[in-house]
Amino acid sequence: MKFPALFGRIAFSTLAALIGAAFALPLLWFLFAPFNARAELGLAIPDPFTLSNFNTVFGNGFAMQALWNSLIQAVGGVILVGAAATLAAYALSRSSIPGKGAVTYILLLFSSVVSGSAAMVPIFLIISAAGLMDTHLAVILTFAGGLLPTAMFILRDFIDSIPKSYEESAMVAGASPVQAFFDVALPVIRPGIVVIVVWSFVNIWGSFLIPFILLRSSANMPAAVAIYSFYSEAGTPVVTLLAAYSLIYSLPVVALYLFVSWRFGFRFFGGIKA
Amino acid sequence: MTTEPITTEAKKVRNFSLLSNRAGAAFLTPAGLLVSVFVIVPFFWVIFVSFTNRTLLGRTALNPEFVGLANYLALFDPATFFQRGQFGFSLILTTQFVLASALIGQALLGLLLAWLIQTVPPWIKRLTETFVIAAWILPEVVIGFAWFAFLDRDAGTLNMMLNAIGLPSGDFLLDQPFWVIVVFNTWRGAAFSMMLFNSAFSSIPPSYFQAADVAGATSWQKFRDIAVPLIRGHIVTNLILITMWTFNTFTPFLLTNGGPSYRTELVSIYNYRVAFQDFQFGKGAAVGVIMMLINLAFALVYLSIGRKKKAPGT
Amino acid sequence: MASVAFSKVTKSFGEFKAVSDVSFDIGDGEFVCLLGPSGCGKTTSLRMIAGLETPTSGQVMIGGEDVTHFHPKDRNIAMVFQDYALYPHMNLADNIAYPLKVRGEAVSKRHARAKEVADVLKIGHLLDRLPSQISGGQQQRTSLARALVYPAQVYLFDEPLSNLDAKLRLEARGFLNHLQRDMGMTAVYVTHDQAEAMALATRIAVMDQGRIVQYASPIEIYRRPATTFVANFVGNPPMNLVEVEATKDDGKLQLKADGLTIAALPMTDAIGTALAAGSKLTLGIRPEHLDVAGAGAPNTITAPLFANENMGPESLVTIDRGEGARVTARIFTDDHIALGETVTLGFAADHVHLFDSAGKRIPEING
Amino acid sequence: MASVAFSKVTKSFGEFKAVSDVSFDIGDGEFVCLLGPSGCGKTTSLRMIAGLETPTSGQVMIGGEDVTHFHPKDRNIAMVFQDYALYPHMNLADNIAYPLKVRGEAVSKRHARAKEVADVLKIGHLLDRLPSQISGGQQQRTSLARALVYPAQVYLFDEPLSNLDAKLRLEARGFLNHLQRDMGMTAVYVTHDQAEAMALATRIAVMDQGRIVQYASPIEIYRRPATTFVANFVGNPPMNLVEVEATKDDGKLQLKADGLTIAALPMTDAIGTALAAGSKLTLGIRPEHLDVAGAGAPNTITAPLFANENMGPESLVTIDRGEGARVTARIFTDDHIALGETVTLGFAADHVHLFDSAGKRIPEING
Amino acid sequence: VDLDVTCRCVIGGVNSATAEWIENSVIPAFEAANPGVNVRLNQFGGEDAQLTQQLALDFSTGAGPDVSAFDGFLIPSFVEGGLLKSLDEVAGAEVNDWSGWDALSEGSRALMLYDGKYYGIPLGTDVRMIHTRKDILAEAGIDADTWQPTSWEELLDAARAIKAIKPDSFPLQINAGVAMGEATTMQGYWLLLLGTGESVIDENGKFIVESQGILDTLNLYKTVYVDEKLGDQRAQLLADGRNRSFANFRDGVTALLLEGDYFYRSVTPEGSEFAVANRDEVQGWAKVPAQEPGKGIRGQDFVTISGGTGFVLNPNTDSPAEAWAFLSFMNEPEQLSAFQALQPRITARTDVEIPDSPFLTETSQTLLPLTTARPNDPNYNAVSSEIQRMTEAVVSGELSPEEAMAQYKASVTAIVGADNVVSLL
Ligand SMILES: Nc1ncnc2c1ncn2[C@@H]1O[C@H](COP(=O)(O)OP(=O)(O)OP(=O)(O)O)[C@@H](O)[C@H]1O
Ligand SMILES: Nc1ncnc2c1ncn2[C@@H]1O[C@H](COP(=O)(O)OP(=O)(O)OP(=O)(O)O)[C@@H](O)[C@H]1O
Ligand SMILES: [Mg+2]
Ligand SMILES: [Mg+2]
Repeated sequence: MKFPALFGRIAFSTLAALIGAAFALPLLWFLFAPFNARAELGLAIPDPFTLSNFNTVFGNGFAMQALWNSLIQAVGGVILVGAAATLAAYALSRSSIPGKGAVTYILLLFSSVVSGSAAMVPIFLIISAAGLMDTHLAVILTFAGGLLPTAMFILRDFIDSIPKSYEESAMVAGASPVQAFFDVALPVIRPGIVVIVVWSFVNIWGSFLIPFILLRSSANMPAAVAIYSFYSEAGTPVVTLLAAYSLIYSLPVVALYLFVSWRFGFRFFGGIKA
Repeated sequence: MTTEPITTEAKKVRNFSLLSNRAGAAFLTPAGLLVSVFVIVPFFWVIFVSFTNRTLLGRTALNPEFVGLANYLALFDPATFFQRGQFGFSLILTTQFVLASALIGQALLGLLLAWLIQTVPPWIKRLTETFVIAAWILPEVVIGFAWFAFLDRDAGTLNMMLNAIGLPSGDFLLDQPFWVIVVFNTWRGAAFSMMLFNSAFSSIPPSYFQAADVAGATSWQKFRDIAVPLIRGHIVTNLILITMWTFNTFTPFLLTNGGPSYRTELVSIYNYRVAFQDFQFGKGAAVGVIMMLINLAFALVYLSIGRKKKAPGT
Repeated sequence: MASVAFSKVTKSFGEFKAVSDVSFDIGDGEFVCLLGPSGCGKTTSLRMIAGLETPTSGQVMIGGEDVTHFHPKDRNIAMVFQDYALYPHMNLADNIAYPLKVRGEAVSKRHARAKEVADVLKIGHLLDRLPSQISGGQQQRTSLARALVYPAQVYLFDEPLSNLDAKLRLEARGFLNHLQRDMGMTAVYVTHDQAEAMALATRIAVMDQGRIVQYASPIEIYRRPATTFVANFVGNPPMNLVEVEATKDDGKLQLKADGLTIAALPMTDAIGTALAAGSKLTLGIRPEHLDVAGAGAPNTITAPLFANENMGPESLVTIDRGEGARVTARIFTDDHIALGETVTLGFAADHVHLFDSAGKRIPEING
Repeated sequence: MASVAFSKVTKSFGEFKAVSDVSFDIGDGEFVCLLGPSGCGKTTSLRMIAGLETPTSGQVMIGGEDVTHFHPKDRNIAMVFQDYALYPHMNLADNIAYPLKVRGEAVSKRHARAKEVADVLKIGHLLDRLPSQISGGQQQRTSLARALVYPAQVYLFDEPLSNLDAKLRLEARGFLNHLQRDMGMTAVYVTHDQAEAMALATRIAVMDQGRIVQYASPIEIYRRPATTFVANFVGNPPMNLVEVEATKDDGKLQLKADGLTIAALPMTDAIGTALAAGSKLTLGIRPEHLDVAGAGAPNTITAPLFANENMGPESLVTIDRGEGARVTARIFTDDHIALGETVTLGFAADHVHLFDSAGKRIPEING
Repeated sequence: VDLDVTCRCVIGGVNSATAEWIENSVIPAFEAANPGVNVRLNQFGGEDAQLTQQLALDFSTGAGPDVSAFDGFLIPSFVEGGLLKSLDEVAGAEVNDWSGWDALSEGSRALMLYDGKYYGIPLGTDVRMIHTRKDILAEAGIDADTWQPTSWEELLDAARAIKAIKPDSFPLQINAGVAMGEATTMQGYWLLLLGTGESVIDENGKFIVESQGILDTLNLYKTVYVDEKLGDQRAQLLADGRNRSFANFRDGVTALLLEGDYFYRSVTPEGSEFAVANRDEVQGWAKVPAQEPGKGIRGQDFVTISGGTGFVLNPNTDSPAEAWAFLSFMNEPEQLSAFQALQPRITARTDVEIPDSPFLTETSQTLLPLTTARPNDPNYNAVSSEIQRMTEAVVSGELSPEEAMAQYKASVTAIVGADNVVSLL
């Protein structure tokens, strides 16, 4: 009887570790290829080990500028999504505006159309009419609009799960609704906002289509677009450079995730349920 | 009470709420504007254009004509509906894809992972979580390429491993493209389900499981009888989101370009081809509208299942 | 400090009336407990005083001013929440000083004041901890400190002690009692624990289903409960209620029930009126007025023993008259009472309460 | 039914020892309460019996068998949780029958059995409700029913009544008392409410900081607390403890403290030994053994009044000897006691407890 | 005045030469010659089709670069959509006075011509041929230096000979399938179709949707990829197929590969990903034969096809004069020579030398006289996609040539209308 209990635990651990390993496998290649002078699609221990690919990539001004552009767009988008979603989700959770329940579901469905390529044209036309073509702002606004419905949906559930007595006690103590929001509600909602921030950062950082449609000059293009510069006219990838650039390009999201999970804990605190 | 309530005359009686309607409206404004401009307007534009023959190039680029339901009829033309490379074919493909990779793959694997990591030692939990989440957060161009290398017939990591244990190499992208994108999408998206279910499980008081332990339940019985029914709300939300995301996902394109010979041409890829390779915006818009209706149908089904099961006794 | 008054206040949630046509006055410096079972509308009433709910009809007055539609922040009240609602991201000092912060006090001044209050409440040494790092009792005192940090007109408490364990509850109760005598604050205190209400209140409002059924001093409520509901709610253990069949016999009142022997009682006008409405009366005897008696004593109830609990200085002896009708005696003795299968409990005639068939108290001759 | 024993059981969480080297025996059919303040290791001990925690060292025996490493499901125990742990998605019938379900019983059979148990507990008419649709007391009985539905060797209770309000708690306590007498079950019952422990237990194990400080019958613990800790923990309000300076004077024991007047006590050998270790003793008097006295009475404590709470049949009078040292008298009277600023409480010499400087009880001459 | 120029080229990327040329040579020189004009180069990093989308969207809203690189075959569809205007409409009649027009060969001038008007200046053109691995041919006992098939059968025979000694190899590569995109049409299907004496469009401008030529072409595909496995079927079906075909050539798996001169210029030079080791020794070329001698288009024995790119003016440019000045400036001989110094290629202008590239000199002299241009048809783009699908259906073995052609017929008819198709069966 002692053993079944132990066996169960070992079996669980083994299974979990195996699944984790299976998830890591497709990424192994990226740990090796960038350090190979001449990479194949195969997995090969770098021999000789070289950093020359990184030198080449760092020497590519366009590619480096693109990373910076990605950062501007992602950070700008995240701030806008975070702020607008927080305010809106708070209103949806705490005010008694009629019909607020259905709103998020409907928006969520609408956004499913708009996230497809079908809506790229109207978005282009809107940005163009607003005179925002080829600006970071265009990308930031468009992402904010597209990501907001889901962000609001997730965050509203999160706020619903937080006791109202926090704000109530603040108001009884003399705080105005705005004070109560900033002093009390906002810090308490923070773990939920963090989830939204990571989620939208990841989305913007990796997205190709929207910046591609809305930007023109190479000085504004983000890395998701720039990575294609390592393809030739016919699509010939320079595998080693591509791998090196991919690695650099991936680092910020990984770093953000690690930072956030270390600093705040990245999980959906009991939030999100229908 | 017998007295008339009319005594509270028409003076502006506002019921207290944490956020007054006016403040609520102000809070909703930024999001409302952004969503109106970038979601609602395009949404109606897409609906409108789906009734025209607008294209990007050629004669109908600037002067599209109203064609009524022609785009929809063309999509649902019974003569070609099920042919490869036609709408019906990708619709069925996508449905299978959603069932296999979202419902069975992501949701079940996410559920299993979330359940497993409740009990395993912290370092295994941390490590497994990190890999699963890495698959979710890395940029799609990057993982598209990683998988390409992973599945390469000649030197790919997967075949290397198969060979190492004495199995023959497989030409997965060519022979099993559908299952490749199913596995790929499962891999890519399981993290979301895992995190959601993880938080759902940790919101269940531990005493529920301990009570079952004491009552004599096995791990499976606890999972089936207690854990799953208690997180039904989370399951519904999760299914709505991942179904929608999977339905719209375009990432498999990076792996297969929708091929070989349309075997992985999901509706989103079909939509892309129609709109951006064939430049037929009208038809593409019609595809978009139908995709939304299908998403709507899924959402309603989930919600009604979620509600119905809660009903007895209420 | 200020008085508080409800005037014909009703609060409906949809169809459901959580509070029905309630009126009462709370004098300046009074400590009133709202007592009643779960769901009777206590919290709703309290929240209407705080301004966190708006009455459907009627007026709420504080200090003579109609504040029915005032925002909570404009009422100058202080409130202690059942779940404390301590802000998890602020340390105790900031939590306690928050009301001063929103009043625009300077940092140094408000922290000095927070320290002062915290010291009084014996949590001065914890000021830089987060709420998650202190015990339940300390959390309770922190939330109290936050309410006491600024001078409010009225102090509101929503079951502030119900999350504490017995010992801490007792201690905190003593503390509140002391505070009330010191400060002479106007307080409204919601609880469903009658002992708390008895110990703290200058007056108790017993509520049931959205209405106030009795509003009087603790002693009055203990001695002359207005209805069987109040009788059954107040007292620990509560008053024993025995349904009796009453007849007028020889100008005296005869009461009959299984296992009950009781001498005939003198008739009064009130009893006559009650009898006219129905002959089923309810006899009430508090447990502390029952004692183990010999089988032949005059006023007794006899039934099989159900439980016999000795608790140190006192014992509870419960007999079961069938169908869940139990009678408990509370006997002050620090020894175990040896009892047989069947037990007879005796009482004095002048400790008897009578309620009419609608459950309303029948006034005593001298009451 | 079976006996339970701990043999030198220790449970550490990291560095911290939640339970330290605890040994005890619980006889077949005994009802033992684990009593102690929050964090003293009660729940941890109980969970080791259940198998929900594994001891760091030592053995847990049930029915003479070493079950230290058995999985909970293999121990044949039943447990009632503090939060009841009723499954919100199952109706009462399914909740109660769940242990039978996992044992593979057929649906009809297990529902029949659930009905049987539920009827005994008077919740038979609620079987198709969900837990959220019944009251707290009914939930408590449901969780009890789930524990009773199958024959277990040992029944474990982790503060099962602490979520109930005072009235329901009393009722449920009476019910458990009755059940225990009927079934003669072996039970281990965790509580931090001393009244509950006193009322229910055949023996009480008082725990402090992971150790058992006294393991004896309720009366014994009430009458002869082994340490000041036990004295202070048992009794409501707890025993008053007064630090005194002791001197041997004329073959008698003289005790001195501010506001205290007490006649000299006879010396015993035990007192002599205690005095050898230090002259600071602790005098203990239970609140119910104190009464308001005239200023000139022989054995008294005098200090300013701190609180005067009347609670119906009894009053608590608390005086404050300074620096938080308070003395409470529990006086059985149903009237408010009028008191001045300063109050004198009197006691009888034979109700006095004495503890040595380490807090250990000094046995009475006749004890 | 600010001018924006866009090309599908990125410095440090694979089309670095063009970008470097514009950035380091053309712009400084032009700015020096035209004080007050600032020129900015947008380096476009995406795919061809993506640049097409961008330009179409931009031109439709009056935005976009003043001068842009442009693929000639797109001109008709842009013009029909009202998205492009002829050069003289944009910049005035003086455009026609430019000295450079005379230096353009007839064939290359046609690249940017539609309805008798110039829409841009062609930069260069290309030709298609069979690239050979002489070492492999030699192994199979074929004299690589003189080998020149004169019919499809001879081409197949050479492939069979190699397959016989190297059963694991895929000696012949003729592009097919969707993933290869336009390379399927231009480097594969059409090149073969011309060998049957047909083209995609007949002399009346109607699309041929049924013909023996189509069937023969598809059957050749079937022979190569399905029946005899002379070609690498996977490379036609997988998303990165074109790279695989290049790698096959590099690794000697493929000995005969139908591609443009671009393959020599950009794919196999030393230092690139698909560099062929010892290239001067082992890489050769041969003309693409007609199905039978004399059966090719216009009765030719050998066939080839040319496309070309150039630069166009934005119809809505704010500074048409400067834009035109820049466009013509970059097409003056000095600038084109500067480009040749960076990367030799076949220029549109006859007065610019191809320096030091025997391969380009030889092939252009041999093949340009034989070449055929893509048709000027606004629907070409969409039909080309259908061609890719048709070939894919055949090489994957899913459909027979007849079935594939039937589907092609239905799709093309749906695109261009029944009036604009013709059946030759
Ligand atoms: N926002 C609301 N919407 C609908 N019903 C409500 C709302 N708030 C309270 N109620 C209902 O009003 C009634 C009174 O609620 P209230 O919270 O005042 O009870 P209470 O006396 O404080 O009970 P408890 O002791 O359980 O806290 C309850 O039946 C409750 O269900
Ligand atoms: N899993 C754990 N990890 C670390 N420490 C623990 C764990 N479980 C309990 N403890 C610690 O062990 C000590 C004893 O805990 P236990 O739960 O047994 O107390 P208890 O007597 O039941 O208290 P309470 O009356 O508050 O329930 C506490 O200090 C607690 O913080
Ligand atoms: Mg309440
Ligand atoms: Mg505990």
